[in-house]
Amino acid sequence: MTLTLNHYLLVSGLLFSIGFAGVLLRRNIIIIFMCLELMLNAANLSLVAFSRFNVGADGLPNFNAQVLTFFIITVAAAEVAVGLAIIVALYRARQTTHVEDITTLKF
Amino acid sequence: MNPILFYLFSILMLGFGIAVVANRNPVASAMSLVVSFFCLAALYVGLDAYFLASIQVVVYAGAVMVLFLFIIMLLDLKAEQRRKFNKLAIGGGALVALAFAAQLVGVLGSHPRGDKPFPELKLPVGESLNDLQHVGETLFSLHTLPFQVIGVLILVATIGVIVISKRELK
Amino acid sequence: MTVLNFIVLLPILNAIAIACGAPARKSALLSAWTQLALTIVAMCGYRGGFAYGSTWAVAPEWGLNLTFGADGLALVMLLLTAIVTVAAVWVTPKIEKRENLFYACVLLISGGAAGAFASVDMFFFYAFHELALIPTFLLIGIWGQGERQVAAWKITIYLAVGSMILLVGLAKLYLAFPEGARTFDMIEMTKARHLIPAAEQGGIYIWLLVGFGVLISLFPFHSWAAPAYAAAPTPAAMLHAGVLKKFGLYGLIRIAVPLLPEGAKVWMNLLLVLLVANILYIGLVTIAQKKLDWMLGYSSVMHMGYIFLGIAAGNAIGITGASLLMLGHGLSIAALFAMCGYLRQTSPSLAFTSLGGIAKKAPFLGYAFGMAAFASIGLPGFANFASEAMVFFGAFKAGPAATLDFSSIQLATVCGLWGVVISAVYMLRAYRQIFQGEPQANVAAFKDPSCSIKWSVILLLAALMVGGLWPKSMLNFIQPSVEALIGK
Amino acid sequence: MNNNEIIPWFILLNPLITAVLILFVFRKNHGTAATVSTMSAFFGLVGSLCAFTLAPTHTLVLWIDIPGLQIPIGVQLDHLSQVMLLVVTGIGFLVHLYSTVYMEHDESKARFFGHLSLFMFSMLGIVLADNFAMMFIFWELVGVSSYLLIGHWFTRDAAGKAANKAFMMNRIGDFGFMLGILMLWSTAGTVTFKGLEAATGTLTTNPMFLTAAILLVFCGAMGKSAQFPLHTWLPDAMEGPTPVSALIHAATMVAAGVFMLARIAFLIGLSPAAALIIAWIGAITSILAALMATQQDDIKRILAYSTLSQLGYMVMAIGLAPDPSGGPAMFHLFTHAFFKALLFLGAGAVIHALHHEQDIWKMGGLSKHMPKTTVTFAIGTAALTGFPLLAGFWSKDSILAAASEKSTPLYIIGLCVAVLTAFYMTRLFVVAFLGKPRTEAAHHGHDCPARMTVPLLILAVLSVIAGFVPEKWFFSAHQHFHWNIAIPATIAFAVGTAIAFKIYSGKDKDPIRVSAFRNKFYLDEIYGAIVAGTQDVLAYIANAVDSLISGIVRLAGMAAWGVGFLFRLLQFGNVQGYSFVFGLGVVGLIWFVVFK
Repeated sequence: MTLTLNHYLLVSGLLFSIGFAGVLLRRNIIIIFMCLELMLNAANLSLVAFSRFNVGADGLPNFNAQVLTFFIITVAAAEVAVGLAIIVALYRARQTTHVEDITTLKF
Repeated sequence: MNPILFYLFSILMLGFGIAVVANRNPVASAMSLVVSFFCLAALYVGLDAYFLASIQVVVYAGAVMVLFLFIIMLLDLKAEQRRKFNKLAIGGGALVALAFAAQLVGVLGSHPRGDKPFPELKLPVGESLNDLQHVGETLFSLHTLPFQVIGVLILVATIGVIVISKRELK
Repeated sequence: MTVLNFIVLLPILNAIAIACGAPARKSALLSAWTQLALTIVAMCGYRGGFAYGSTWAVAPEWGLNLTFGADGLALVMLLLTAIVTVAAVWVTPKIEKRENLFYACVLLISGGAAGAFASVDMFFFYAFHELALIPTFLLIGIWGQGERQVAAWKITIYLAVGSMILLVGLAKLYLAFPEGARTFDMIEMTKARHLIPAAEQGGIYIWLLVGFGVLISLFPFHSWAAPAYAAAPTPAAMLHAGVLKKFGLYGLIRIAVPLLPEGAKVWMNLLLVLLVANILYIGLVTIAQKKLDWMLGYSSVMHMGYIFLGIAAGNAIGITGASLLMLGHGLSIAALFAMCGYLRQTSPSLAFTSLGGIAKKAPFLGYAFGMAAFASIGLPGFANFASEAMVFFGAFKAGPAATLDFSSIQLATVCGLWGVVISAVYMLRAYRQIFQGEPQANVAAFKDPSCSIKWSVILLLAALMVGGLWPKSMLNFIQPSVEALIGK
Repeated sequence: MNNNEIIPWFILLNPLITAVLILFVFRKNHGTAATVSTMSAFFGLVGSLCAFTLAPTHTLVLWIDIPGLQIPIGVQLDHLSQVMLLVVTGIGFLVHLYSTVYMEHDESKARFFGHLSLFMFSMLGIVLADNFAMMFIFWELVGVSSYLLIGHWFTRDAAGKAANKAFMMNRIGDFGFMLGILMLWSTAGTVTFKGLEAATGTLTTNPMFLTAAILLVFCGAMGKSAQFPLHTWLPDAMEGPTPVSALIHAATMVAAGVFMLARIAFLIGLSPAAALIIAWIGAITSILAALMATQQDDIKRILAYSTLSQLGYMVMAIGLAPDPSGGPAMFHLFTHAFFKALLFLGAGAVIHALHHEQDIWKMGGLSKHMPKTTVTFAIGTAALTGFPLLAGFWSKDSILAAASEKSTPLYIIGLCVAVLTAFYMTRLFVVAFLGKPRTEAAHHGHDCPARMTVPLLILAVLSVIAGFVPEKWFFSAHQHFHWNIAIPATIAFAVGTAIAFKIYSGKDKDPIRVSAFRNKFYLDEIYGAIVAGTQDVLAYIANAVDSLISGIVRLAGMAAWGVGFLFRLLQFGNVQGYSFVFGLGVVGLIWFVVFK
């Protein structure tokens, strides 16, 4: 049996679902943050798969997608830094990392 | 790529992904995440994206994970106390995630265009794929402006992090 | 740059300077007096038609130009703006909080109103009015008294909705012209008025009528007026009731009357019903008021009915009278609000029952208030009488002659005449209760106002008397413009 | 401009300048104000005397001049206005002179004289007006000056109320007046009297319309000349200072309605129906007022009701004989002005001497202490009641002659009024001046200084001789002396006087009490009820409806707030909850897009 694009997309989708389930189920904000990273990486995986799938006339993968992935990784790194800083600040203010305890958005 | 390797790394990746969600201890979650990312890097290799695979290892498995661990240590987070489950919330969350996955399967199952093997790369004889060069060329020729913007973004993020952290030190 | 540009820009620039920290009261007074002087210069140099034109292209691809220009009618309105601005700045008492911002807002209202009156471009005509509305809301909300927040919200929501409806109407009007003939230039529009299909006019007119109507407090969109004027600080009440409210009427005369004559016919009976309600019904509501500021607020709503009557008449006499009445009403209500503001400063309550015998303590105030009250109920000698008479003459002439079978506008005229009786009832009752009788205990320490209030009231009354004793001085400006507008 | 044109303008503007001067310059300078005002009134009188000799002129400037509407301010000096000028300035001067004493110690004397000059200006404007619009302008201005003068002592509540009432009643009349002007103008296309005279052809095309227009214009006269049912303000107006009552509310302003009717007599002549209604309204006013006068105790009020009654007479005369030269109405106006001013000034002298005592039952025996006043008052009474050969006798006869020609019922009413007039005036004279003093104050009565007595004497002389003016002053046709009118009129006078003597001489209190007369037929109460029942209730209802409209508007605001409240419930604050909803939305969206 050969590998098709759908295999990769399925894996990517499952990883996304796992990440989304984590976001919905876990209460610890750091773990929620990790799950967000999982979701981002799932998207990256599908992008790379598409890159490999769409071989151009020159016989090479479509590197635009890889550049996009590169950007996503970069932004994700920055996001992690800012996000973790916010979490630290939040922890200092509230002494908790539990989202259930952080409900100031309520009216 | 060898399908066996693909299945191996995929299952490992998904398994450790589930471990990230399921572990009570944040440190264990973080370590599972590292493994998951390593497997993902392996999948990238299988897709002939060597540069991205190495970036994945360096940035995610390296820098990001260190940050996570550092913060977990800094905040001295213990394993979660067994709190009272809100069964409705858990059930609902799982249901949505499952529904999402099911929809995915449905979409892929009815998508014949993707149900084809990956085409072969046409490379000059005796050369391997120099993807680093191609990514670099694409990045600096076609996407220069976004690249610059990303640079600014990182700068802003750096400043922002300092500001957020500093304020608390007052 | 023409003198007209200075008239518009001066208060706006001055407002910015004051907001940035220039000495508030002094620069505001200087600006107001200069504005008045420039307006008088402009009027002296006026030789007919649209004068002092100037244009800056803002967005040529959309045909949007910042065009200024003034005909006689606009000049008279600018004169009203300038006089009321001087008086409003002059009567302003000591402001405790954020004085600079207060004066900046006052000048912005003046600048916005002047800009609206001097604009030839329909877009900026609208935009300048909005520019003047915002500081009005701020003045009521920040420096007002009583239920200022409620009143500020009420007027904001009302006028914003009115402006939106008006915007829709103006857009429809713009689109009613065939492609190629579309323009924002109101002079060009007037020239090309025959291009608007007669069948569409009714649909546009009602939007304009309701939109402008909300701004003018046409019944039943009037309930913002009295609470807002009661809550507003004195200069804001003077400027809004005296000047800014006239924008809607000016707009009707400038846009709806010349461009949509067929539309006016379609909605004539509705307009007549509403304006009679403005006169009779609001008149009765005014009689029922128990406080001076509310009564003045309602009376200003009521007098809008007469101006509408003149506009509804649609002939040169009625519209000329309506225009002159805009001047007269603006000056008289500004004078009344100025004195009401002084009474509020010095007496704990404005309820009629808690005041009495003030004329004994403050003879000047008794005289001046009496004159302003007489002016507002249309006594000869003041501009209001001359103009109301013209409105009645014009409206009555709009119907058939030599028959007792009155047409609807003639019946409306009869109702309007009865309104004159009603206005005498509430004005004289208020005057008697506040100023006549033995001085009550709580006005024992009452004194005549300071020079600045005295002279600003004198300025307003003098202008009223010039317009009343020698109406030709104003009619020479208004009448040719009106003739040009309605196309004789 | 030649003399002919300057003099009327001088007469008109002279008091205006005086008023402005006094009110703005001599505000605090009481003595100067009085002198300036009196001098100006004197110049006015001189001017009027000059004007009387001039040929009729007519000059104008356009006040409003736009296509379709020309309103001139013009002076029309003709026979009618020449005579009226004499009355106004003559009595005006005497009252000014009298006031310098009467108001000597008033603390706002300057204001009083300023307003008095303002009144002179307004009144002269009416007299000289050449068109309806100008007449309306000055009509309103006399209303204002009357308001100011009635309310001169505004710290008294009653004065303020009376001033208000006078103004309001006039406003109601003016509502009709203005409407009538509009109707005439819209048909004839002009407001000038000459223009209307030229346009009679157009006006008579629709007789109903013309009648309605005339009656509406007459509404103005009903207000100003206090005709039933708008008469109730005049007795209350007696709250003003007595010279004001003499000048404004007896001799001149209240006669303006009659003057205006005389001005448009050519129109009234075109509509017999309107003339008849006017005559009847005059007659009704006349008899009602005379009945009310019989039971009043306040000396000024008796005179006020008598004025009402006599004004009714004049209006009746206009209806009966609309003569462009004035006719019997203007004749009676002329004579009445003198003797009624005399009576009021005499009453003022009494009030002044008795320190503001106005109740006739607290007087008595004044003839001993105040001989000059008593004699002049007696002459005035005699002239009013129609004592043969005095002024009132002639003018009343001319009215009764006109009535006997046109309508028997009106003639009978006229005779009844003559009897009643003699009755109540004799009652007043007997109770106040004869008999014994009933109070302390009445013991110490004394004649007033010369500046007050001289006007009385002059007016007394005029009251005697005013009936002998040349016939052509008032009548376009030759008048015959009718014995068959003069004899019944004299009998009426004699009967009224005799009955009053019989009943009242030597009495200390009123032997007759007719509460309907005493309470003015309860008209004030009825009007009060009507005002309270209609205007105030309507105002109350309108105010309630207005709150309802505000409420509906507020309801819209409430609705927005309610919707906001509902949506606010969705903000439960749990991040995961939000993401759950978000995920649900995505799933739903995918389902909708892909699988549906």
